[in-house]
Amino acid sequence: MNPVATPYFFYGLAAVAVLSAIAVIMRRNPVHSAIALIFTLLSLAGLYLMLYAPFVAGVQIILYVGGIVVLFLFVIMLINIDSMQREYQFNKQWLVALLAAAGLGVLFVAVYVKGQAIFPQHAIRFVEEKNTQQVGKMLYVDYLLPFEIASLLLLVAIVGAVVMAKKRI
Amino acid sequence: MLQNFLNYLNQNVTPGQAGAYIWVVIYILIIFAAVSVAVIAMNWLERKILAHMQVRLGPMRVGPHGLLQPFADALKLLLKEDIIPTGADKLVFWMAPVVVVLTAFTTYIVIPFGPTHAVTDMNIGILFMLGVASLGTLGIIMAGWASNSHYPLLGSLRSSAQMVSYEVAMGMAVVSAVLMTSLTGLGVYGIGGTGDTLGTLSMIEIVRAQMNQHVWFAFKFFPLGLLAFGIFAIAMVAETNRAPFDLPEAESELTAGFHTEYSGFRWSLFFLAEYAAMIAVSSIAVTLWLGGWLRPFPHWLGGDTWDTAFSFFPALTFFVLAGLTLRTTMRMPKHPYFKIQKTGLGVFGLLLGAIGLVLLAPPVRDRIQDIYWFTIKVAGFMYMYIWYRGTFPRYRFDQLMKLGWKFMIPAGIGVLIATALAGVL
Amino acid sequence: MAEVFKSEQSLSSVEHIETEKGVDQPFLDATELILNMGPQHPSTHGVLRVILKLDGEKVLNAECVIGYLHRGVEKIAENRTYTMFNPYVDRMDYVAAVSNGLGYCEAVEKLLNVEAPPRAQWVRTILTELNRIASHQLWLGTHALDIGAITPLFYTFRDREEILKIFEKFCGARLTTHAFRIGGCQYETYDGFEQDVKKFCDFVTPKVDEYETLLTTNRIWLERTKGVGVLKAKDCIALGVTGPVLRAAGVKWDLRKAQPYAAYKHFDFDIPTGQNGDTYDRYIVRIAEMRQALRIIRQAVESIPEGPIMGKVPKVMKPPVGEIYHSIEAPKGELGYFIVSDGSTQPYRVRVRPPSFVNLQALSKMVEGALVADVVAVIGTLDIVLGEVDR
Amino acid sequence: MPEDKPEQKPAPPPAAAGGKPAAAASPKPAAEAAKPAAPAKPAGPLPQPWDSEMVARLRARFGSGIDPKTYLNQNYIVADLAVLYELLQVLRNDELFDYCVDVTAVHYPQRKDQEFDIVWILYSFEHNQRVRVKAMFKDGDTAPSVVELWPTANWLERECYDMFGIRFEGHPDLRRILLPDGWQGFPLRKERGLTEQDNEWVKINLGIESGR
Repeated sequence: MNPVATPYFFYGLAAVAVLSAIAVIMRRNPVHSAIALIFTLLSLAGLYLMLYAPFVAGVQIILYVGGIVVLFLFVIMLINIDSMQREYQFNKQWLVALLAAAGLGVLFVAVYVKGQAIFPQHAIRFVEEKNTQQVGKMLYVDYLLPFEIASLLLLVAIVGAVVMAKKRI
Repeated sequence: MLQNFLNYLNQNVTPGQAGAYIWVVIYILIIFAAVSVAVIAMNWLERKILAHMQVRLGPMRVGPHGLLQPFADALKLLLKEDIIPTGADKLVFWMAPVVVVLTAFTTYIVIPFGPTHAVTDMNIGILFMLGVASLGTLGIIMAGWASNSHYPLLGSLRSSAQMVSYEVAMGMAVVSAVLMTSLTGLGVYGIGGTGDTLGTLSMIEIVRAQMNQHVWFAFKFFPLGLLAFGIFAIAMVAETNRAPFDLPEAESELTAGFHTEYSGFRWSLFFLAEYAAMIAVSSIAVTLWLGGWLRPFPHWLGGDTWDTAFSFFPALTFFVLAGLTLRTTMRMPKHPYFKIQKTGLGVFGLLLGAIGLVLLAPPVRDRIQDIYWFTIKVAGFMYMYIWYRGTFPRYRFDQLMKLGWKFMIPAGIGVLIATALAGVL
Repeated sequence: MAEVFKSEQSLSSVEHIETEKGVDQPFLDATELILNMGPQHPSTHGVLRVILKLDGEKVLNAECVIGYLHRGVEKIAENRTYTMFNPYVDRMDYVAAVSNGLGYCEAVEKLLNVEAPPRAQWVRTILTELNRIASHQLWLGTHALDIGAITPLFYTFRDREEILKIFEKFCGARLTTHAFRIGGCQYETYDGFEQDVKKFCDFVTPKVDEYETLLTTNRIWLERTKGVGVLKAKDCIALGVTGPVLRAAGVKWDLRKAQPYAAYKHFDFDIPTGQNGDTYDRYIVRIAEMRQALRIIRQAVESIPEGPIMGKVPKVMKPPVGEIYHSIEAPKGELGYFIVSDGSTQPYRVRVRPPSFVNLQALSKMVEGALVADVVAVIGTLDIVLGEVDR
Repeated sequence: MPEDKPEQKPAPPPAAAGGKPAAAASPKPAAEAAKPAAPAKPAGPLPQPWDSEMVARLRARFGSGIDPKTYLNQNYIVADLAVLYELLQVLRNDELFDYCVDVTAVHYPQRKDQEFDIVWILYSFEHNQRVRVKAMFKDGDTAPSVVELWPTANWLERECYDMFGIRFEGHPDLRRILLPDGWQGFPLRKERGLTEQDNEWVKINLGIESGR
C-alpha cells in the first residue's frame, strides 16, 4: 500500500512536535509540561512510522510514553508543586543560552559537512514487513558489542541511582 | 465506485491492507458499536452473575429480569449534573476520560476477530496494542492528579506504580508467545505442522502460526506455554485494575480511587473504558494463546463434515439462549401485572431465536464462524473477571508490588529463556 | 507529598501568583500527606474520622476524631426513670442491642438486690448468645468487605436474618429489641421458640463452615490479615482492650467465665484464644466464638427450666442509695454499667463503659507504620460500632 | 440525693464515705429539691467495712488515708487526695490491678468543696478481682492523671474532662473528645439541662438558630 499525503503528515507531526516541545519548557506547571512531552513523543513516533520504522515507533510509545513519562508524572505528583511554581522559571541567562545553542548548531553542521562520506545517500530503508527482524539483526548481530556496552552502562546507572537514593540498603 | 466498494468482499485481507477506506470506516463503526453493546451487556451480566454468586437476585425491576437496567443507568449518567471540582485543573480534568476512552478503543484497530475481520493488520500489531494500552495509565494519572483531592491522588499513584510493574511481566509473557511463532519445535505433544521460521508481531500472523503449527500456544512446549499464559492472565487483571488488583479504585480504602471526583458522563467514560480495556486485553490473550478465531481442534477434527458440524454452534448458542429466555417467560407469574414484562421477555427470546435462524443460513454461517469462536473465548475471560471479583479479597499495595516484581517478572523471564531453549533443542 | 492539595488555593489560581523566590521552601520537597479518612467513608463503619499522616502510603500517625454520633445517652439516663431508660441502651451498640439490655437490666437488678427467675436467665442467655452470633456475622461481612471480599457480606446477612426473625417473633423488634425488662422478661416466650432456636442452630452450623471455606485458607485473605494490626497481650491490657481482641492476643479471659452472670455458669463452653494478636487471629477467635455461642445455645435450649419469667420487682423502682458497677461480656468486649442511685426513681448517674470506645483507642498504636489498606483492615478488626463509641 | 437530709435516712450514702464531716455539712441541693428523697421503705444494705489481706497491706501503708468498703459484694476504697495517686500506683504495681476498666466522675453540686467524685474502676487479671477507687474533688481542682499507669486512661480522662470539666494533671493531650473543640459548657454537670446546648457554637458552625 502506497503512502498518501506524506508531506502533509510530516509537516503536521513536525509542527505538533515542535509546538508541544516549546510547551514543555514554557508551562509553569510541571504536570502540564509532562503532558506536553507526551504529545512530543507521540508525534515523534508518528515520524518514525513515516520513516518505515514501525518497530521503533512502537517501542517509542511503550517505553517513553507508557513508561518514562508515567514515571515522570509519578515523581511530579510526589513532590511539592506549590513551591516549584514559585521558583523562577527562567534564569535570564540569554547570552549563555544563545552561545550554547549556536555552538551546538555549529557542531551539527560541521559534522554533516565534514563527514558527508559516512552518511548514505538515502535513509536506510528496511522492507516494512521484515522491519522488526532487521532491527533485531542489526542490534544482536551486527552491533552486538556496542549494544551490550550501552546496556551495561544503563545497568551501572541504575545501580548508582539506587545507591544514591537509598539511605540504607 | 460501488464496484470498488463491493470488491473488497472477495478479498482475503483486512480492509486496512486492501486500502478499502470505506470499509475501514465501516469496520471501525461496527467495532465501536459492538464494543459499546458488549460493555452494556457486560454491565448487566456482571451484576446478575455477581448477584447470583452472592445469594441475591440483582436488578429485577427495570425490564424483565433487569434487562433494561444498563440503559436506565446510562440515561441517568447522561442526565446527571456534570461536576468539576473548584480546585481541579480543568483542562487536565477534561482530558483524562477522553484519553482513557481513546486508548481503550484504539487498541481494537488490530484485534483480529477473523482472518479478514480486523480493521487492519500491522506488522507490529501486538507491540501497538501493548503500547496503546499502556497509554491508558496516563489518563488515570491525569484524572487523579487533576481532581486535586487526596483519594484520587493516592489512587493514581497506585495505578501508575501498578501498571508500570505489571507491564514488564506482561511484556515478558507476550514475548515468549511471539517467540513461539518462529519456533517450529513440537513440544511434548508431538503433533504439529510446518511453520514459518521467521517470527512475527502481527496479530493475524500469530494466529496463523498457531494454525500452521497445529497447536494453541497455551499448550505448546508444555508447560511453558501454559505458564506464559498464566502470567499474562494474572498481569492483565492487574493492568485493567480489576479485583483482586483493583487498588486504584479500592472502594473500601480510597472511596472510588482515581475517579472519586468524577460524575455523570465523564464517569461513564471511565466505566466504558474500563470494560473496553478488559475486552481488549482478553482479546490479546485469546489471540496469543488460545488460537484467536480458530475453532477447537481444527486439525484433529478436520474435514468438511466437522467443519459443517462446528458451523452450527453460533446458531445453537442463540437457540439455547432463546430457549432459556422463553422458559423464564413461561415461569413468570401469571398475574396481569407482569403482562408487559412477560411480553417484553418473550419478544426478546423470539428475537434471540430469530438471530439464531439467521445464523443457520449457510453464507452467514460460514462468515460468522471466526467471530463467534473469538467472542466465545473472550466471553470466557469476561466470566473469569466477574468470578475473581466475587471470590477474592483485595491485595495490599506492597503485596501487589511484591507479587509483581518478585514473582511475576522473574517467572516471565524464566519462561522466556526456557521457551527459547525449548525451541532450539 | 504535594503541599498544593492542602492549601485552599486552586491549582489554576496558582498560575497567576507573581514569581517570587521560594527561599525557605526546599526545592523538590516531598512533604507528608494528610488524609482525612471519614467521617463519610465507606469503611469507617459509621462516622469515625481518622486523620492519617502519610508518607506515600505509609501511615506515620493516625488520630481518631469521634463524637459525630454523640447523643448524650448518659445525660438522658439522669432524666428518665430506670424503666424508661432501658430502651435507650439498645441504641448504643445497635448491632448487639440484646447484650446492652442484659448488662443494664442486670446492673439495676443488682442495685435493687433482686434476681431474675431462672427461666428468664435462660432465655436471656439464649437471646444474648444469638445476638453475639448476629454481631459477629455482621462484623465478618463488613470486615471482609473492607478487605475487598464482597461476597461474605451477603452470606452473613442471609444467616443473620434468621436470628433477627427469632428476635422479631420474641419481642416484635429486629434490631433495637428492648428484649429484657428489669427483673426478667416482659412476656413468656412464644410457642415454638425452642424449636425455632434449635432449627436455627442446625441451620447456621454448616454456614459458619461456609464462611471459613471462603476466607480461612484464602491466600490473599491470609496475606492481608496475618501480621496486620498486631496488638500483644501486654498492650491489650495496658490499653484496656477487651473482648475478642484481647483473647486473640492469647489472654484467656472472658467475663462469662471469670465473673459469670445470667445463666452462664450452668453451661459448658470454651474460650477460644489466639497467639499472635493479629487480624487473622481475631478473625479465627470470632469464628470460634460463633461456634461456642451455638454450643451454649444448644445446651440452654435443652435445659430451659419452667417457672415464672418475671421476677418480683416493684412497679415504681426506687433502688436504695448506693452505687454499682456491673459488666458483661458483650460481643465487642467488656460492657460495664456504673449506676449511682440517690434513692429516687431516676438514676443519679449512669456511666456506660463501652468496649468499642476503649478498643478504638488502640487504633493509632496498631496502624503506626502500616499502609492505608491496613488502616481499613484494623478498623474492621476492632469491631467498633460508632453508636457505642460516641453514645 | 445521697447527701439530702442524711440524718433522716436509714442508709447513709456510700458516696459520703462513712460520714465524712465535710460531706455531712453540705447544704441541701436546690436542683434536687423537687425530687423527693428516697423513702425509708426498701432499706438497702449498708456498705460494710472491707477486710482482706490486701486491705491490711494497704492500711499498713496508708493508715487512715483510705477507707475500704464493700457494698453489694463490690469493694471500693475511698481515698484521701493526699494519698490518692500513691494508692493508685501501689494498686497498679504491687497489687497487680493491671487493667483500668474505667475512669469516670459523678457530680454532686450540693457538696461544698467536694463537688466531684472521681471513680477509678480497676481489675486484676491475676486475682480476678475488681476494686473501685473513689476520691472527692473540689470543682476547679485538678485530678492526677493515671495515663502513666494505665495508658487506657487517656481517652477516659479526656471524656471526663469533656463531660465534667475536670482537669487531669499530667495528661498528655487533654482536649475535648466527644464534643467539638470550641464547645462551651460541660454537659454532664448537674446544672446543665438535658436539652441545653452551646447555642453560639451551633449558630456559628451549623448556621442555624438552635440545634433543637
